[in-house]
Amino acid sequence: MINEILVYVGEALVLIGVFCDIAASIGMLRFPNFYTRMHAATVGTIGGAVVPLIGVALMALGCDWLGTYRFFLAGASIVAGILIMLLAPVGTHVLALAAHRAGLAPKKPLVFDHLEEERARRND
Amino acid sequence: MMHENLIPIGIIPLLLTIAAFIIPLLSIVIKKKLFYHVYALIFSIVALIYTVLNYYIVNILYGKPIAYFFGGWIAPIGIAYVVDGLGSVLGLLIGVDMLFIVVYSVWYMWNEEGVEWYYALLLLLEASMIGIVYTGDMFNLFVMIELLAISAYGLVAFYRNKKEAIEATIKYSLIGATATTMFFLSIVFLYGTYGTVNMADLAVKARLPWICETFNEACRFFSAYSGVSYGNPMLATAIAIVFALWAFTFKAAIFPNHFWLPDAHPEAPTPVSAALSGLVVKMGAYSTLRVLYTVFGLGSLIDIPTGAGLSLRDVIAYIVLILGAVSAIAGSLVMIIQNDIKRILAYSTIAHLGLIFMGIGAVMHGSSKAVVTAAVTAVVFHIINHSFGKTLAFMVSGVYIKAVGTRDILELRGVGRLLPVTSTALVISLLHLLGVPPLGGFFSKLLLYNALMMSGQIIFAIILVLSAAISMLGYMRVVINIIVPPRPSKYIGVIREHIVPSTLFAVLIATIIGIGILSMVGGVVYLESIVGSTGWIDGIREYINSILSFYASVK
Amino acid sequence: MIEIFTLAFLMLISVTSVIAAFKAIIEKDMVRAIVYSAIQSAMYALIFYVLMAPDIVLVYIPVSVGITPAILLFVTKKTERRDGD
Amino acid sequence: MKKSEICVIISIVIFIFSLAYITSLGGLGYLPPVDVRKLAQIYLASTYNPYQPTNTSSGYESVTAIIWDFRGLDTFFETAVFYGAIIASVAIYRGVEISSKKKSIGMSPIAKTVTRLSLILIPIVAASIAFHGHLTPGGGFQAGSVATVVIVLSIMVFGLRRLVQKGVTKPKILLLRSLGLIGIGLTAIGLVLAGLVIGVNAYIFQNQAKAMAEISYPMWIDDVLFGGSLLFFNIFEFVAVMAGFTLVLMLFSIEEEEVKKVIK
Amino acid sequence: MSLEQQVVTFILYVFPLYLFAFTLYIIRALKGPTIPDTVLAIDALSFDIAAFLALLSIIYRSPILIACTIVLALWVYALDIYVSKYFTHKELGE
Amino acid sequence: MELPTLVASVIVVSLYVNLGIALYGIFARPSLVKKLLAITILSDTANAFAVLVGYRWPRTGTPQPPVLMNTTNYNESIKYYIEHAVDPLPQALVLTAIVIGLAVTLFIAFVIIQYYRLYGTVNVRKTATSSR
Amino acid sequence: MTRKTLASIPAAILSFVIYLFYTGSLGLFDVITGAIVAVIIGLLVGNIVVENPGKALSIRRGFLMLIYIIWYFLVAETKAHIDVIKRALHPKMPLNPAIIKVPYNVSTDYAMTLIANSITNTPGTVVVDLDYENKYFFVHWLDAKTSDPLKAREIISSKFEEFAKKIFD
Repeated sequence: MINEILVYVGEALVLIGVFCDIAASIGMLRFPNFYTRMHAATVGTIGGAVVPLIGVALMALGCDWLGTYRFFLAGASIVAGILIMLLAPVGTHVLALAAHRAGLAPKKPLVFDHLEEERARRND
Repeated sequence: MMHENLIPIGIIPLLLTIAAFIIPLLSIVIKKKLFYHVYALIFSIVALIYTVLNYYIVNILYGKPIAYFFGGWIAPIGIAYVVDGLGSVLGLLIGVDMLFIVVYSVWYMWNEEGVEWYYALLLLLEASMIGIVYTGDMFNLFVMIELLAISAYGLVAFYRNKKEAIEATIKYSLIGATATTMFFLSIVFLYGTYGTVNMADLAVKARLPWICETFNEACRFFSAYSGVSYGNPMLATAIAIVFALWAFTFKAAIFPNHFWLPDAHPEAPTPVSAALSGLVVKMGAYSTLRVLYTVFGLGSLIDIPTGAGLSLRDVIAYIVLILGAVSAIAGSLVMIIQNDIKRILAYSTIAHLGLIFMGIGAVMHGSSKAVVTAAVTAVVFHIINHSFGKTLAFMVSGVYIKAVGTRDILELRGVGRLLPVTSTALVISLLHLLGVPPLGGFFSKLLLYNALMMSGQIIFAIILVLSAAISMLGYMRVVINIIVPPRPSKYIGVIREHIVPSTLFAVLIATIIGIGILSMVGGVVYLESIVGSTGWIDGIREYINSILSFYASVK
Repeated sequence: MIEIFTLAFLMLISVTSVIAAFKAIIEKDMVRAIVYSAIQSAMYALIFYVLMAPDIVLVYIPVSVGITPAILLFVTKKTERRDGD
Repeated sequence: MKKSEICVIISIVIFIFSLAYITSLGGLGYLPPVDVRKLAQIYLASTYNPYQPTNTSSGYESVTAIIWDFRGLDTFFETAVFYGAIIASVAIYRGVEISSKKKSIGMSPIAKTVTRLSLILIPIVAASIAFHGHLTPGGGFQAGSVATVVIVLSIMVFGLRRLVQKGVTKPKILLLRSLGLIGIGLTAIGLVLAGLVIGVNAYIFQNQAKAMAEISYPMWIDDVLFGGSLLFFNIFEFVAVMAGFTLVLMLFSIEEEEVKKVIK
Repeated sequence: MSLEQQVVTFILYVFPLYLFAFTLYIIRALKGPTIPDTVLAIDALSFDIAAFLALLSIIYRSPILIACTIVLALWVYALDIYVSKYFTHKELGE
Repeated sequence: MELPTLVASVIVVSLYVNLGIALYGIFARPSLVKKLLAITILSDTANAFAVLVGYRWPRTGTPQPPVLMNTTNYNESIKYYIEHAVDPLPQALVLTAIVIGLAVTLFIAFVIIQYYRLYGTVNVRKTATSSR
Repeated sequence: MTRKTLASIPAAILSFVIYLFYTGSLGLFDVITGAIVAVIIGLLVGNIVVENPGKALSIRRGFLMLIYIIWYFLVAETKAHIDVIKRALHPKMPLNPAIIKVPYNVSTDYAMTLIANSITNTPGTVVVDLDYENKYFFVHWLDAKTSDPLKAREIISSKFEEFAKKIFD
């Protein structure tokens, strides 16, 4: 019984993940510039990777035909999820920082930009 | 068979590598340069002792090829070092020559910065070369070739502030990496079809089903471990040999892949030039010999003649012959117009490697035992002769360079008169390389000529003579420029002979003359008795048997 | 069923690896080329995964996705960015 | 497009097509086969075989077993190749010192904090891969290269000089590297040395007892699969690889000004 | 239907959806147009592939394959760091 | 064509194309860094080839990685293992080859930096024309 | 010395737990190797990672962290995800992006990082840059409802800040 519950919860999480994934990939394609695409990528990493990894961990705990190594599967997935949750935002942040500082990506459309103003003020 | 006897065979490349591993540890503790000179000297002497011991074990104690199994695993499962006459002779050559080179380095690199790294790389170089000639495993050969390559690159780039040295390293390493990758692909093809990477096993598999009739034991033994062939072995062998030859000809600087050598050899520190020209390029020749004679030699499936009368191996042999001939002619022609003394010697190396490859290509389908024996003996003998001769020549050039500070022979005019011992060594080494009768070089060229004539390649035999004749002009120019003119006044009293290189030259001259004398009194016959059977069926049989006998002793 | 999907996955990643390798070689901007080669390496890692070689994936991803681009970026930073004619 | 370039392209196309033709004719056999090659079957069967103690390598992992037991020599010299590359690079950079006087710039504080946290997480993953090299995929080299992430991140995020101030200096790394390599070497000839002492025959790179050499590294320690020499090899290789990568990356990230004081 | 079959069927239904998402990511990664775009797409792609590989290891019944995912996630993060450091600093080792 | 063969041929074709691309990069591109990148692609391709050679498709079920996972009933599990695991030897060879390739790449990278310090460019065409 | 040893304790415990978790087994081998690894890592990086050993060992803070994670996943993330997905799939794609200055008021690095990562991890807001001295985040906001930093702080990060203060300060 406990196996079934674990598997069903896991599957639900994986389903959420797939949905987020597809939405994120569509967003990646449709959004107009790098800065807006970052938000889509966040959907892809948190909703599309961390949530299904936890789901997989739960599923694996329920799949007793996988043998004792299923605990390894579960543990490693959760550690991977934690790592992604820790590292992915930093990756996005440093990329955005680099793109903004070096002017790598077009900023339009952008309503206002406090960072640019701040930088201009500091250079004066 | 007592197995503890065999540890010397397996341990020597390992020992040298571990010796190189320890150097960084020592470099933190000990800053004195003297220590590293002594350290390298000790380990090259140890290596020499072990190579002599191995020569003794293989040729005198047992008189047949000896296999050492790492980890105690039987050959196709584990890696085996199979040392036959050829391997032991070349191993001995490496041991002796590297000792000379290390002694010379002690003098030449006495005050150089970073000498500990230099010796670490030199020890790795020696380990890799001994590993190449001893190994009985295709993939291990690849690893050792890579080790050889990386230490050679590092040594060529040792003078990091010289533009030419870095450019030479770039040329050498970029294409070298491509070539060795191709060799790896060739091993993949071999494994894909034969299901093994062991040389003896490949040799058996390549001779199926013919070998099962004559040597059923080996056939059964190896098919128990690695099955029979998968797929189409003929095509796979062809493509694998093409790839492998690309790598080997690159290492040996044969014609289409020769471009790196005239840059790399002169730009390295002189002892390294001696090692590169004397030994490293020979590893390409040795590997070609091993692959084309022992593994895919006569009687193998690529030796079966097709409709046109030529077998696939004949085509490859012809290609090797032609490439060798082109290298021999081109190397000696370009040598004439050079002014840089080390460049002249480098081009001479290309020419000599061409000769060696012509000897390798002399054996065709249907060659008799006499031809095979003559060819192999000639090739090995020429490798030995050229190795000593070129080592001596480079060492001599190093003395000139250190004395005057230039490599241009026009600026070295007359310097030779100030250094009598060195100049004697130069003349003798050049005569040896040229092949003047009482010296060893003559006999090996004669043997090569003989082998080519015996196998019916008259044109190539003529090319051999032609190449020697052309290269005479180049050697003459060196002698005329350095020794004949009057002594330059500004150097009188400034440059003097140094005791270390002079002694070394005396020893090397003695070696060269000794080889000449020995070959007159039966040395050639002795060499033939040791290496001659490589490539002929009894030699291959003994090579394979070395693995089987272990099996029998375990049972 | 699983075989067909595996095949589709493989096709996707091999085509991507080819395109990425092509772009990495053609591209004149070295930084871009390095990023494309990282894509190509990641795709190879997935091929290794599907070919059931976890050991190789474990060593290949660090080496080819991690260290090689790092080294190439170091080299590019210290030399020049454009691969011009 | 230059003429030479077109020549190159044409020759490459011909080369590739001939290669593909040969493969399609069965140059590699039928791909993929139903059964693995005979040799592979032997490897698979003797990786873990408690019933034949003289014919087994002591681990569940066939690849690690091949790397460090069946074909240990290859891996040893592969380590030597890596060592050679590092030594050659150190030889090019001989005399270059990293000054720790100036302050390093580093990246954004967020990245710094998270990297500090990952200093705990990543070494654990690496250590787990190394210690379980004979049980699960992975081994010394894999673990070492995973641990290199920490080094790369630290160099990039904190700056090289910060690392040097914290005590990660070139001599220390060389020492670590050397110790790892010597460990590998000693493990390789360990049984030979032990055999010399006891008076028993042993092979280089021997792991478990063989027919003529009844001496072996421990396979089991009280019901736990210990892995014999595989475990030692993995740990030493882990240390050696990590130190090697650290050294190389440190050399790479020395600033040009510092280098140009010595070189050229 | 046993639990095992049910899990396998579920993963098989999810599989094409993942492939679809990957295709879109890959298009973005190869199209660019700027370098951060490509890197960001690789980022998202790799993290998603990490989750996907975890699923694959269930369906291939080899739980040990999971070790790969963590490594993938780690190194792709390192790639971000390199690229951004390349663009924001004068030297990579500062 | 059977499905497993199709899988193999898809990979083989892409690998061959990549091999050609890498060779083109090595021989035709002027920048040394680009050549180095092409070499890494080349060696990666060769490695992928080796792994493909070791792949197999068992009669039943899916192939397994060469790691013994189940030892409860030794005879049965080892039989299953031999029947399903892929070939470990090419993987071991590839592992060695990857490390070797990386070592060579590292060294060449150092030499390229040194080349730039001495020549001021990494474009071989430029240095070739300037020296003549 | 004592501070360093103290700092290594929480690091070692954390390492040990994660090691066992990652290995997924409680065998003797894993426990022994885990202990060795934990001690080594704790001694090596303990004083770098842990700023204040007392705080790191506090159970109350750990409990708060757990609550925060649950709340964050169930409420903040879900809302943000739905919002961004809606925008991505909407045919007209309504976007109103801006980079806005958001002040924060916590003292430790860990708290700051927690806020920044929380902001970035919720789709719709990404921290582009930060002013470390004056304590400002510059946040790229997909749907800029206001241009006033204080109001933006109210909408974006005030809740995260509360928790961050409790957990790390």
